[in-house]
Amino acid sequence: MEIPYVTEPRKDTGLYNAKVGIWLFLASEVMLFGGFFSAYILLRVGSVEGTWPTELLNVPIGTFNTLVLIISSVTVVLAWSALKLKQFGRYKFFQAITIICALIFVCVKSYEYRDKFTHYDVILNDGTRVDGHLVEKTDEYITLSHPLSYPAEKGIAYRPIAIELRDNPPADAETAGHDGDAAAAHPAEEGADEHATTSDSHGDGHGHDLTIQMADVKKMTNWGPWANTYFAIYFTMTALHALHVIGGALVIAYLWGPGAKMWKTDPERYTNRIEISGLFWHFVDLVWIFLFPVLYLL
Amino acid sequence: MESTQTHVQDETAHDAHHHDPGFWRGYIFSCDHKVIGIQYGVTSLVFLLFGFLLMASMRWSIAYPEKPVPVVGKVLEAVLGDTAAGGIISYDLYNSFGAMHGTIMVFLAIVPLAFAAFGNYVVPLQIGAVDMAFPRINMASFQFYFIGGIVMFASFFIPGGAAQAGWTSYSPLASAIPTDGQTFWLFGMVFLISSSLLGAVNFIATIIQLRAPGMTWMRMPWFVWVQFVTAFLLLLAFPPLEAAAVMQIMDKLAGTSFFLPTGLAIGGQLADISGGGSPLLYQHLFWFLGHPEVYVLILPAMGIVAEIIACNTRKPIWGYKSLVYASLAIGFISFIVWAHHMYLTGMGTKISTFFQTTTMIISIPSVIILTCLFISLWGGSIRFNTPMLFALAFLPMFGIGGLTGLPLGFNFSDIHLHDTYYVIAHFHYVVAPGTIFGLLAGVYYWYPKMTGRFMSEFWGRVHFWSSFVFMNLVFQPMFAQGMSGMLRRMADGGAGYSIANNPDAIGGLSDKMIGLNISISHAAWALGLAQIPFILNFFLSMKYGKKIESDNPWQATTLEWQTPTPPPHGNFTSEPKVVRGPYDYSLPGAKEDFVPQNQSA
Amino acid sequence: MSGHTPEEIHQEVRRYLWVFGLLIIGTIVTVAASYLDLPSFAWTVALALLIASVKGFFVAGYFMHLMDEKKMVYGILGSTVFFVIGLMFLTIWAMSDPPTNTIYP
Amino acid sequence: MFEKLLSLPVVASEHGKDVDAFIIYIHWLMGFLFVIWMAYFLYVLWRFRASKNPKADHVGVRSHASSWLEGVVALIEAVLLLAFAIPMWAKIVDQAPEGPETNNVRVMAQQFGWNFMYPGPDKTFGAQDLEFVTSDNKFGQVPDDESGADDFFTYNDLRVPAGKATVFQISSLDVIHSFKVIALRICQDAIPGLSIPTWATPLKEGRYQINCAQLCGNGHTSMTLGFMTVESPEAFDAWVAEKALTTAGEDAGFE
Ligand code: HEA
Ligand code: HEA
Ligand code: CUA
Ligand SMILES: [Cu+2]
Repeated sequence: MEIPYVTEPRKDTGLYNAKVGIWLFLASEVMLFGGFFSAYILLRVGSVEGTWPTELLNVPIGTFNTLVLIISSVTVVLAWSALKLKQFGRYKFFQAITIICALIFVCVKSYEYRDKFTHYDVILNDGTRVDGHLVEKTDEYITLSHPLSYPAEKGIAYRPIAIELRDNPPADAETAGHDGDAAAAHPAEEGADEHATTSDSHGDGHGHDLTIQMADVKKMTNWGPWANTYFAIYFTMTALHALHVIGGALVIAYLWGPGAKMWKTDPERYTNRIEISGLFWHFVDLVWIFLFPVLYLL
Repeated sequence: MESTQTHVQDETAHDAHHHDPGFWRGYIFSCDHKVIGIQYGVTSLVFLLFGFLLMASMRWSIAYPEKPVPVVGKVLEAVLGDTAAGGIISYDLYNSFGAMHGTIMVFLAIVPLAFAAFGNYVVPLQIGAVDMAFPRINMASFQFYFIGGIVMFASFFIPGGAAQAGWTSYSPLASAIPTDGQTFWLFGMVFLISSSLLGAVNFIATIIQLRAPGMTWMRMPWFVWVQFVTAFLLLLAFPPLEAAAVMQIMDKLAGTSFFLPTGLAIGGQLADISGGGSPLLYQHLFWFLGHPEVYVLILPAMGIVAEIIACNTRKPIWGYKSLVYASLAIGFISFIVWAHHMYLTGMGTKISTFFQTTTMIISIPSVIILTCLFISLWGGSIRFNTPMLFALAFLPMFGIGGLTGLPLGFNFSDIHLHDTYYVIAHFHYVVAPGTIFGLLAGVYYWYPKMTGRFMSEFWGRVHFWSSFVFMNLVFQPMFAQGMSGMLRRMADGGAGYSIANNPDAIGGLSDKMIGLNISISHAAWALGLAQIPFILNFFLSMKYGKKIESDNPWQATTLEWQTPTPPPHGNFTSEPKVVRGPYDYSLPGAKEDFVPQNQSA
Repeated sequence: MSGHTPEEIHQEVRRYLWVFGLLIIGTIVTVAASYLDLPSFAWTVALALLIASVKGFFVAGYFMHLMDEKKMVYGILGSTVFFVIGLMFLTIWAMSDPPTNTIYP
Repeated sequence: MFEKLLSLPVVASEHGKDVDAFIIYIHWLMGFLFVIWMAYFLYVLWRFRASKNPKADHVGVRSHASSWLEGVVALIEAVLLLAFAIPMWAKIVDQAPEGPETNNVRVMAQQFGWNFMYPGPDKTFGAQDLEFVTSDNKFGQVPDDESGADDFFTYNDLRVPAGKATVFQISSLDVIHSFKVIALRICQDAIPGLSIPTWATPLKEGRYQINCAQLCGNGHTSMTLGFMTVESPEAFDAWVAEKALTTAGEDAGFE
């Protein structure tokens, strides 16, 4: 005997097996991300007033990636309806776009990651803070490009060690630097600059590299997950999401390539598979729709 | 329904290449739910034994702290090295064993046995399905479980040994202990959780989609219902723990501070971490799973007990509908009681009122279930065979365990009882003489279905009575110990807090309480010996057991007994058509005292 | 999915494109809204989540066909939503209720 | 009689008596349920054994007495909840005493011992800040803070006056511990990053064991050196005065 309802729906539920399966699986995924979102809310609400960093991510890039995912989502449904209309070529075309979108998304995401990992945040012995992109790092000194200071009224939006700065109000850019010359900080380049440029008033331009002697450095960290709980949750959630993107893309690519043989033998079932993988894909999109404002905009 | 013709064709086509799947495809990488069920069953029984052995060593340390373990100590030293130097169980090793006893018993022994093994073998048969809805996912589920088990097992042999932060694995301790065993534990858990998720999806889809014609929801055996609820608990409660595990992995490996607060100091120095995390967050995520998990442990056992009681009283289960609704209610409410494990983490009145109220509410469906099972006995014609003995013993044992949950459930009395041996006794009464008895009953009951032979009735009785006596000798005294203030997770069994140790201090443990440790330990080892008849019986009966005379040796009504023994691939020779409820025993006017579900009169 | 006849499918496809347009607009609005100067941070959060929920509704409702799905699926998702809300709400409530919250009183 | 049967240990605080009473009420309920169920159970097993009752009755029990029983259980639980557990908990959690008559101690658990901080004769704690936390200054006492001048510290040696309420502010440096004094019937987890109050009024003078009730590492079993001494108020005040003179200003470096 064969397992029934693999392709045709069962009468009383109106569903075929895999459809039930995928929805159950998505239900557990909802709980998984629900756990992370709870953690996010909790850590954020529980954080000391004013220490939760905001606006450190690049909004245009994030928006771009959001659009990429939305496009891929619509091509998935279009591909499925093409199959329903028995237009295999159209299906192939749309699903190819989906896969390309997935690739773009992952590439952009890894660019963003790299950008954060090379972003260093340095606290000097006198309490001054400087951050910028790593140019060079040796045992004696560290060189940062596009060094950045936060406009005073925004305060220091985050603290690598929460207690570190309790008694050190954010250093004004003028007084920054320990021997006065090198550390004059400069306006933002990426990330924070969306809002910052207007309020920024010092510095005469970009591209100055800043070299700091290690002897002056009290504490130094890059913007990895260890930098603060914001980055911790940012990296964890987006990495998990990216894994879902990769997983989904692999399945879709498999069905597009070698798995497409089934179209000849059992088109109904093949179409169902596309629907199932599509449901997963939309879910991944859905998660991003929430992740984007929560991590990038708020 | 498609035309029957295709089915017939399929069948022959199938027979052709399923005739001899060979050893690997047939037993190791099989997709057949029955084989997977047996794989789960054997693996989890082995882990049950292993969990017991860990505990047996711990009980030595509790009874005779810092004395070398006779015989076994040499082995431990040879295998584990310094932590067992001189054959003495060090505190580190005790903590490893404690954490792993809990983990292995819960996640590697009882859940796989109760849910995956019995569920896999019995559920598709009972609903008249040919297999699980997704056989290959089913196989993957077992493989994940197996890998998870190996990861957990391997962690004993790495430097530093296995996890030492208890089965609850609270942060920051989990991040602070020096062994990598914790990392193994976390990765092992990720595998086990994934395995359970796959299993849960499969079970629910199977029960929703593959019920045979006529098998309406209210005609399902109650066992299927509880497996259904259990699957939902696993499906929805495990993912938050997976999230917690991932975050704890990040804390350990990526230097994040999800669960590490600002100002954390290790060895007096402020730790070099970003801080800003919350240790309580971990506890919430853990117990969000933790509480539903305990119902995962108990519901399948209750289901088995109900099946056996119905069959061996020769009358229907009393209040089938109440049972169904009570189990659904337990499932729902179990998600909102979790913080009763956290009363003493500093809870205000409002929130603890909420949680203790829900805790009291959830005890009502348990009372209903137990009441229904008790009342089912009335008017029966009770056969006292081995499965029935275990099933009957389940009732008062679960009763004791459940009732002692009440003083824990009220926050005010929990102040005194929290983290004492009273808690240990409470939950062991539900999981050990409770669940384990239920599961053993199931083993004795379905063994003939799996092998075509009975297990020895005589040795079954020996096993039952000795287990029953020793179980109670182990756990009953723990209530007294806990009440008098003995704390759990003490490698020396509380000797450090005894009057003997601090003669001038008030409130120490009396010699009598400390002395009980020794008798408990002896009872625990005897309990282990009492399993030898079972293990022998289990293996020898496959060859020498009494052959069954019919496919329905217990004269039961449910569908698993209406197939050949053991059931062939595809389970049924012809598709069963269900025409009645699950427990039509002693139906007035029927020829025999049982009417199978697919028989019209 | 309502039906399988070619016309119905064509109609579906048109609907997908509409939804696609709405989602794009939604994204732009989300970003734009984050630049608005709202009276308080709570408003910003509420607005952002509102827009995200609307977008989510469209994805789930139309791309995932939840608008006319079978009862069983609603049942599964309904209980899931209940539990996620329980998880979030109760944890947050519990964490905001302890007698003291800071490290030094 | 029930105390003995339950082997409840000595109780030495006001609310501790309530805890015990409450535990006893619940056990009455449990015992009652257990006994009637067991009686019923054994009777049924005997009466309906197959040899005596070869033919089972398809319907079984026809009455609905069981619903009543379930209702009664629910009712009793509700009473226990509303009349005892909730108000009593509210009392110990929300109504921590304040004012000059209350004694205050801060507790900082660490692996594997207890640090205590006393406000000294002026009854006010000095400022504390995480920034100053070192292995010599576990409480992060801010140097040069005036009200902190007479604060002093002890390790594993907790003293409180008898007959007066003492509020403990419980926290931890490293991992979670749990501050438990069995005879006072208090227990509170010590959680790093949080400071959580609990309080009790000890009644009997004497030396009490402080237990760590939460697995806190491999030294958990041996974290048994903390003691709490309940003294007469006079003796306590004298001790505080002396301590403030001799050790205040010194850092809390122990071990
Ligand atoms: C299968 C497992 C299982 C089950 C079913 C239960 C059931 C219950 N548990 Fe238990 N519990 C655990 C497993 C379980 N528990 C574990 C493992 C822990 C410890 C975890 C750890 O910290 O490591 C724990 C800990 C635990 C605590 C935390 C204690 C602490 O740490 O301080 C609490 C507190 O509320 C609690 C309460 C309850 C309650 C109210 C029930 C109720 O659901 C019980 C309802 C049942 C009844 C009320 C019985 C009804 C029966 C009758 C009325 C008939 C009587 C008949 C006869 C006696 C013949 N449990
Ligand atoms: C399902 C869960 C489960 C089960 C079944 C058990 C079973 C037992 N447990 Fe355990 N236990 C826990 C879960 C469980 N435990 C947990 C979660 C903890 C807390 C851990 C922590 O603190 O973090 C704990 C802690 C714990 C402690 C306290 C340790 C401490 O706090 O320091 C003790 C002490 O006596 C103990 C004893 C026992 C005993 C005597 C049994 C006995 O009942 C064992 C009976 C089993 C057998 C006798 C084996 C039978 C074997 C077979 C039938 C094999 C057949 C094999 C084949 C056919 C191949 N357990
Ligand atoms: Cu400190 Cu246990
Ligand atoms: Cu619980």
